[in-house]
Amino acid sequence: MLKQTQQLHRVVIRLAGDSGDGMQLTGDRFTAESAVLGNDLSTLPNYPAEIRAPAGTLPGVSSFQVHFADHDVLTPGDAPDVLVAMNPAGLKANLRDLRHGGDVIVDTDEFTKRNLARVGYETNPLEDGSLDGYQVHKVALTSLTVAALEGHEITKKEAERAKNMFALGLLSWLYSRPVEGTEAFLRAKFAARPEILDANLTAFRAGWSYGETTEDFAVIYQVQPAPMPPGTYRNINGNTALAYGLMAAAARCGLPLFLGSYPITPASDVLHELSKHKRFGVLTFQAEDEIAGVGAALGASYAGALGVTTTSGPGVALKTETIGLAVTLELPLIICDVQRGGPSTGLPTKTEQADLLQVMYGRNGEAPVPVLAARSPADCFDVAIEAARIATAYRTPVFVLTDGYLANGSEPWRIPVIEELPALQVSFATEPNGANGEFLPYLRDPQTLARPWAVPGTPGLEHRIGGIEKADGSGNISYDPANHDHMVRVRAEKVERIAESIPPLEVADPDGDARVLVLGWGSTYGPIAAACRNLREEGVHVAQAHLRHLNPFPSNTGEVLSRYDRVVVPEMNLGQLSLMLRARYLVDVAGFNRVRGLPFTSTELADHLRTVVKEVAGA
Amino acid sequence: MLKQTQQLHRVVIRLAGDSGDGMQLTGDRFTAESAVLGNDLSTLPNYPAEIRAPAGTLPGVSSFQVHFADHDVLTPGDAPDVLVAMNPAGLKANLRDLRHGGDVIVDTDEFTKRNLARVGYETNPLEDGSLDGYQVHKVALTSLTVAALEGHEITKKEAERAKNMFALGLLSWLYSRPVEGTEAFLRAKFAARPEILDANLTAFRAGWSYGETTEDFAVIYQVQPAPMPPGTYRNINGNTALAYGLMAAAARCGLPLFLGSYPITPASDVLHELSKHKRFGVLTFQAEDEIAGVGAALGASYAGALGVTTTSGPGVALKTETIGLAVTLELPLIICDVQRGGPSTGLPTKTEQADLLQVMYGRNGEAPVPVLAARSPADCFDVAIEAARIATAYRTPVFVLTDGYLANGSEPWRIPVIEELPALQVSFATEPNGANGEFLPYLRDPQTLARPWAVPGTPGLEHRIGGIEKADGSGNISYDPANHDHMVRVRAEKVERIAESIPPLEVADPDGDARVLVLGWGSTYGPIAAACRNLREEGVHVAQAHLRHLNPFPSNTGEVLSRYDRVVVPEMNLGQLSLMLRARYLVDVAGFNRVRGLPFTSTELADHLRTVVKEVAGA
Amino acid sequence: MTGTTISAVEAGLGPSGLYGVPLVGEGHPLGKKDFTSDQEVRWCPGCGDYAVLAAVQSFLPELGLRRENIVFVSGIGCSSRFPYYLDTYGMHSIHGRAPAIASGIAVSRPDLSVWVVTGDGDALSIGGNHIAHALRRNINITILLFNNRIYGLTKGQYSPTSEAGKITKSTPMGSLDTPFNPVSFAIGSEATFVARALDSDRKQLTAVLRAAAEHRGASFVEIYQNCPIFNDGAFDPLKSPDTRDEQMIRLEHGQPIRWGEQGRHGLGRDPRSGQLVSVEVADVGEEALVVHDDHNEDPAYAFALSRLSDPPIGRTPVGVFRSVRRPTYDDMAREQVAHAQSTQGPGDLAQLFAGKDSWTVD
Amino acid sequence: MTGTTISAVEAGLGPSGLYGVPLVGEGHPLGKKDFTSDQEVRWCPGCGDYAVLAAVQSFLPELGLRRENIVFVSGIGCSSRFPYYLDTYGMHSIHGRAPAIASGIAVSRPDLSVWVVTGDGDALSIGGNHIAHALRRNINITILLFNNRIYGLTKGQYSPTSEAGKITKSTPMGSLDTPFNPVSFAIGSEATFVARALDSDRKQLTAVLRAAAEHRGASFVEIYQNCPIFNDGAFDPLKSPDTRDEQMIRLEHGQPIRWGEQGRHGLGRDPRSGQLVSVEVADVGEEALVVHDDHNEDPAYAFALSRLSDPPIGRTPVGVFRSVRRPTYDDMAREQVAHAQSTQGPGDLAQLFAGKDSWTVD
Ligand SMILES: Cc1ncc(C[n+]2csc(CCOP(=O)(O)OP(=O)(O)O)c2C)c(N)n1
Ligand SMILES: Cc1ncc(C[n+]2csc(CCOP(=O)(O)OP(=O)(O)O)c2C)c(N)n1
Ligand code: SF4
Ligand code: SF4
Ligand SMILES: [Mg+2]
Ligand SMILES: [Mg+2]
Repeated sequence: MLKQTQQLHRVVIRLAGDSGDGMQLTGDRFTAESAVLGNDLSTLPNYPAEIRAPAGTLPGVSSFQVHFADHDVLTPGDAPDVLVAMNPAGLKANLRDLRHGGDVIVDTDEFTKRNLARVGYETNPLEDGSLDGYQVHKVALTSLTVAALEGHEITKKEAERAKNMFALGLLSWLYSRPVEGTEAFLRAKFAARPEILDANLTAFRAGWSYGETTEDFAVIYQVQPAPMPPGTYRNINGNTALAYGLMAAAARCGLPLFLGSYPITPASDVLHELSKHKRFGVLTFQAEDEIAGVGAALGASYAGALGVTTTSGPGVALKTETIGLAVTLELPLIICDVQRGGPSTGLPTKTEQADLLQVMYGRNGEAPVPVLAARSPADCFDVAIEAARIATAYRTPVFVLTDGYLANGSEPWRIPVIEELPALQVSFATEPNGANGEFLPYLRDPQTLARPWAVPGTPGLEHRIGGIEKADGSGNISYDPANHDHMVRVRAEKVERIAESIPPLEVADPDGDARVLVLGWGSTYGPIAAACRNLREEGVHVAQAHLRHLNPFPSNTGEVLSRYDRVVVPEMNLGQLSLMLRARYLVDVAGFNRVRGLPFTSTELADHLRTVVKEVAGA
Repeated sequence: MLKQTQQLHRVVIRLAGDSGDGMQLTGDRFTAESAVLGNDLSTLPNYPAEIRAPAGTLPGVSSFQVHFADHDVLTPGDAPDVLVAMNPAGLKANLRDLRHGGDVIVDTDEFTKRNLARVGYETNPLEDGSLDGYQVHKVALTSLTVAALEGHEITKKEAERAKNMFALGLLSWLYSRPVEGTEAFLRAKFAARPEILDANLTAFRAGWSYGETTEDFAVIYQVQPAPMPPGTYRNINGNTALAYGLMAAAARCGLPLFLGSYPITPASDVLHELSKHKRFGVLTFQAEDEIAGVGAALGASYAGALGVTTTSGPGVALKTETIGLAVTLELPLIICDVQRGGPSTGLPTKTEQADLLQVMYGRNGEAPVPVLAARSPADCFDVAIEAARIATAYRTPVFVLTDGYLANGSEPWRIPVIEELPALQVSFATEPNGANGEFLPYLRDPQTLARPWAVPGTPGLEHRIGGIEKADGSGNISYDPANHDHMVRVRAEKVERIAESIPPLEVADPDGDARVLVLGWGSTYGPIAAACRNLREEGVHVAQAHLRHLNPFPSNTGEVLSRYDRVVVPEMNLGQLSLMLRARYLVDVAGFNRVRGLPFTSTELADHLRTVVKEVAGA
Repeated sequence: MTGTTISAVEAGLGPSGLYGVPLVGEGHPLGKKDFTSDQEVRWCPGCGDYAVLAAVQSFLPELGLRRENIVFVSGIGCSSRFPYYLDTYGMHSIHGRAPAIASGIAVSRPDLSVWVVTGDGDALSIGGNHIAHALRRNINITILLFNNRIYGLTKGQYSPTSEAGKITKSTPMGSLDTPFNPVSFAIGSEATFVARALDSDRKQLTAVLRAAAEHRGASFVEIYQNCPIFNDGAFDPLKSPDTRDEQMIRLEHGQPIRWGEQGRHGLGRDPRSGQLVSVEVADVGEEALVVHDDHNEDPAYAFALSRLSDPPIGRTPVGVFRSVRRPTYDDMAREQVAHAQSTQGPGDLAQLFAGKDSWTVD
Repeated sequence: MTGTTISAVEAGLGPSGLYGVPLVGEGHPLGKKDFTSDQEVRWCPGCGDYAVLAAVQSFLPELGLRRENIVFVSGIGCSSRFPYYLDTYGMHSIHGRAPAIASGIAVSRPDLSVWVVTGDGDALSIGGNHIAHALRRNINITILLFNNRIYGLTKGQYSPTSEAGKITKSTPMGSLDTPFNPVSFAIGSEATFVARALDSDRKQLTAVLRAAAEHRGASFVEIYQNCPIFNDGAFDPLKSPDTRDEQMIRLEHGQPIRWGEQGRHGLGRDPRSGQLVSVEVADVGEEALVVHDDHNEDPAYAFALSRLSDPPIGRTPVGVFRSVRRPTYDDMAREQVAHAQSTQGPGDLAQLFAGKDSWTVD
């Protein structure tokens, strides 16, 4: 059958099914195919907190969304154009998000009475007209897969489990994706089980052929590659990018990387990733708890390694006391907080930005710590390097904030040339620095206020440090009131001085006359930028800036804020950056806050900003 | 010898000696004598972090200051009028604080070459003219004591150790204090060791007689009782007042008091005090760490007790995660933080106010907790009761902030009539509250937004709660985005609504035309109030307000701030309340910050405020 | 707290772990469904947790306690979802801290039966210290440690009970740590009651639960639990009909320790070293066998038994290792209160506040 | 890290705890004063900590290590001030966490000799879990636990090793908890080296320190330490000439266990129960005595020995209870790195980053 081919600029597809249906894998493969094809893209996985919630239930639904385009993509997309629902639960949980008139591909085999009842469908939505506003493609995915695999030496269950490959084949055909990558992937994955490999390859090809032969799909779509700067690219998620960034930073510092960590969702994958790379000299230590994880990392830093710990919000709560020790010891340490929904256990698999005040202020006494936040999955790489720069240059713990959305979401990443990455020069103290030949562990660099990093094994620099207040210079225990006041201020000043080494806050205001600034931090970058782009296309003028450094702020931040009539700060919390900005700059920033465990949609942001711009214009 | 008698309005005495010299005990007794005499007073103990630092060294100096007067006393006094120095170290460490022209009483026996050298005196200050600006009284305290005890059946060392009683006798004579209390105290303390009792009584009386007979002291001083509202009084320090307040609160709630705690300076005495009162049904649990302490307290609250935990800053850091759980479980819990110098181990025996931001924001996710702070030692009692009111009425953890100065400092306290204390009505849920006879553990009181407190043992209300996000109403686990957003806001709103139940912020502006407001919180009350009083006496007009509720603020706080041209916020930190006020009210409050491990002096505050008032007047 | 009608002691049960906990009235026995909540169970298909849940739900009615006087407290982990599925009072707390929370409950309320549900990570990694202290204090709680030798909820990292060399997501070249033996650890922490059971052996599990509930003080029960997703078959040698008889040593108080087909193996002692050794009963005769005595005051005996477990999972004793009497922290704490009240009278706040040095201003 | 001239292994010391730590050159021996820092010691007069400090300062030179390659890490407590007084590298960290920090140091740096100094509260109250995990991992560190059976620095609350019934500031009617036996706890935590020493017995303490330093892996040394201020005389029965011979059981590898005047008491085994019992040598003959074997792989032996301590402080074994070989976590971790590098070659970041699915835009 000859099909028509249609060019599209962008498509958002969401795959939804049971936790056991392999939606994450299917989505990953489709993403990889699109990446290799050269589309720009962004992905959003979404899965339940349970390992395998009961099959066919709403809480058991696992979904994966991918947005791919022939141009710069900023978010995984607000509303899918296409929903692939592997069962009634997948349909029910996701239909409301679909764009009106979008395509729905369903596995009709799963729309049994029992399955419908499990999710509270009283009648079959495939028949009762509730899908009238959509293009529905009814495909008997399961039985078609089983039929295609007849004769294979596998069980029926195994055959059924290949239906995700059938679906992937169909989608790959529909969107004209290259298939070599997926076939190679399957070959590697099932190298040890040839019968399963065969089944998956067969199902994948059957899906492709089904598309070609069925009449249900009359049009093939193409999405051209997006123009991208020259370079070698790969698709990467935030956790992997963070792990790679830490490795690159250690290499640039010339230090071994030591990770002390305790598993916690959604940060565990950083531990998993780093533990694979022993050949790079990376040591990973899965500790008995978060306190021991950060303790070991601090010990490693003291011993001359780049000490890192990774965790999420509840883990930060536990590490707090040790981070306070690191502040007063003035040793490098990187603490990565992959934020998730809180408070307490909260929504462990969902995203949120509500740890900012915790990492800023959650320590006893005056214990300032620099804070950085990544804006996109690939940006986690760069932020890790910046964190290492600050930690080693200023001898201070540094927080890196990412979140569940960045951790698992992915986008194309231009692979850096290692030698072009910032050179991080680390020098250990090797000689006594005192007037009388003694070593003064708290004698500071006049510029950075950093103290010497004198690692054990260095003769002549034997010294003792600890958590009790120290005399500046000698580092000896000191209860002197004036010294304490001085030290509290020096530690604060040291962190403030970091601002001298960071770039100014950049504002994007292409029209040059915006009166409203939208200022974000962290993973809201994508939706905010997309919203601004859409608004500008509409002719609504709005300026955008995004903070990577949250402590200290770039030196021009106050000046930037003062240039606008209104500053809107969207956050996935109740206004934590707002609080910091208001306190520091006395600017009446207006928060736009949603705490739903999900990223913002660019639409809701655009809607809000449009109103604000109107208000300001009217005022 | 007939002596002259002189009336004084106020006296500040500081006793200083070795850790082993019994300065704290001596100070306590002198204070008790003055209290019984009816003076108003305030005390400030100051001792090293070491248990017994080496004898005769500067770090080993322990001191006790008492300010007593015939009028309302607000602070322990900036500069002592009298310094009693039991050894050269005591002199050296404290002389600079003495009022010019003040009295110095020294134990000449201790001014040996060796002792002088230990603290770096090259010549004897008693002889080299360095005390020329003071009234020096050279008393051979040690040898006079030993001589007085000749014939007693005790060792020479025991005799020497009684010299503090000799000194107390001398001071008691000099300031015309009643002696019965001290004698009764000694009798009780040494009931089991009659020879030591005898020695102490003899030394005490010998000191008194010495005053009468020696020519060195020509004048006896009297300080008349201060006018005080009728009532029965005692002298009390902050830790004891806090313990009593918790007991009173439990009694008024009709709940058993459960303390889960781990020892830490300067909070341990609250544990010690409460563990004495088992006859009141108080259960104290010394846990294996801070986490277990607060965990056990939360368990007790869940089971229907008034659960309390006490600690200092480093302990709060560890309790953070469990407090987040309490926030989401919405159970009553009182967390007392007796603040000390930080960060990290910091200055464990010194005072500071630098945990405010930690208790406000140091939890993962949006986890609001009400915060209260006591302003004086006796005020700890009232704040404990207010904390219990809020915790039980709103089903929320509540922080109580005190600090090392309040903990150990003391003042007269008008003992309340128990029945006149606020009635705290606590009612447990007893019946299902759902439409269908089911129990909804998160169905809220429409006014307070409190959920039912349904304790185990109540038939029909069996239910499960946990740290994962819950559906409002049913309390079942819910990953619903809209519910999460709602719950985050409800928890915030519940804490905000507490403001409806608290009194407005009161401003003292007796002149009625002040343009400068000084706004404080916690233990700075005394020095601030004293500074304002002194300024007003000088004719400088200044308004004063003091926050007891730090979260939420009293409803009129913003309005109060807006009435003044300048708001000065003195804090023993780098500006933590300032940050909160600036963020909330966008008022350019000006911090006055000293982080020395010591309370402010009223003089430095007055000096600063005088300048500010001038500036504002000039502007 | 609430009116007690018939307590365990009135019912003649004596000072057991349930003393003081009110019973349901005669003629109103509860059944399994009374202990089943309305929440959908959300473990993976085939998870060993299902079997333990079913065993506990079936067993609880047997205790005759009022449902409302039972509290289950858990930490975080797959197993820690347990309380949601029981229609009693329950708290799903935070990672590792359940023993501390349960301690506060137990000390406050003698009328509650308090249970802790925890996993090998929850109990022995982050929560190891709380477990150890609850055991030495002998707080009257029953701890069910679901040992699947893996972190389930965080998707399969090695745990403190994983065998050395285990390849997991966080140890791609194999784990390096010697695992804890939970029974040894508990005994080293001065536990008074220590037992081990198997998720799939309902009868044995129920017997152990019964003994644990009956014990007054901290009862520590390690339950081997299969995690089909991340550590499938970890305990198969104890379950497979081919191997289980040779591997599983059932401990029964007062009985000689024998196992294997027709009890052909037995536990003897090397006369020289005193060490426990396995012997052939046919060779030495039954008299030469060690007779199990879980009341042995000396923990060295139970400790020695605990070392019979061959790693990763071979010959393994199950049943009650140790069950000795020692006053419980919570009973003693309440006794101190009662004693203070009876000797000094109930406290008078006014008098306390006045202290010894008060004065009056008229 | 820094240039190593003569390492312990080159010096022929073999794979001891000090393998890999550089030695001072021949002819430059260090002395006690080289290990004495310029800080004034600030313990109370008569504190047992002085004696331990003196013993350690005198003993360290004997190891022949370079001073700069020795690190002492402590927690918080009186005893934890220890590192300030030694002229080596040192860190006075936070309460209970020294084992974790030391683990990071030891894993990162095979060329350092890493020591942990801790108190009974620091190690067994707040830090119990870290100690237990460091022991089971067998991290190559030496842990000196100063056990004064009290919280010294916070002025005298009972600790997890205080005898039950102890009256302190926080337990005016007596403490209720059964104390930990630190040696039993360590053995229950899979320790490979466990010993006990006395502050006042310099010779015995030094011998134990020597064995501990020599042991590769986590060495756990409990040191009974007198706190004259808050728990004076806690160990007097082991110190007083009147009682010490009857109470102190000195363990010597390969020697029959005997004590008392002229070694009249001995340790035997009850032939029926296998339990350790004290016997009169005159009655049973020396052959009947247990010969101490600290290399016994079965920890049940050392555990049984640990139970000989009669509370609060009576008959007490001192010396090395257990000293067995097991690979250390840190050695194995570094070996995994070395193995990965030798089999896969050193990593190439560019290749890693590119992964399998990369594409190029020109
Ligand atoms: C403070 C904190 N750290 C880490 C986690 C993540 N976490 C949840 S459960 C778990 C371990 C689960 O293992 P286990 O206790 O053995 O329970 P299982 O899931 O195997 O039943 C971890 C590390 C957490 N929830 N909280
Ligand atoms: C997080 C934290 N909790 C509590 C304390 C208070 N604290 C300091 S040392 C100590 C216990 C000391 O006892 P131990 O470890 O036995 O040492 P010792 O002073 O007896 O040598 C405590 C509770 C602290 N410093 N930090
Ligand atoms: S992951 Fe394992 S332990 Fe967790 S529910 Fe699934 S099968 Fe059970
Ligand atoms: S309090 Fe005790 S342990 Fe601490 S220094 Fe003094 S004597 Fe030593
Ligand atoms: Mg597990
Ligand atoms: Mg101690």
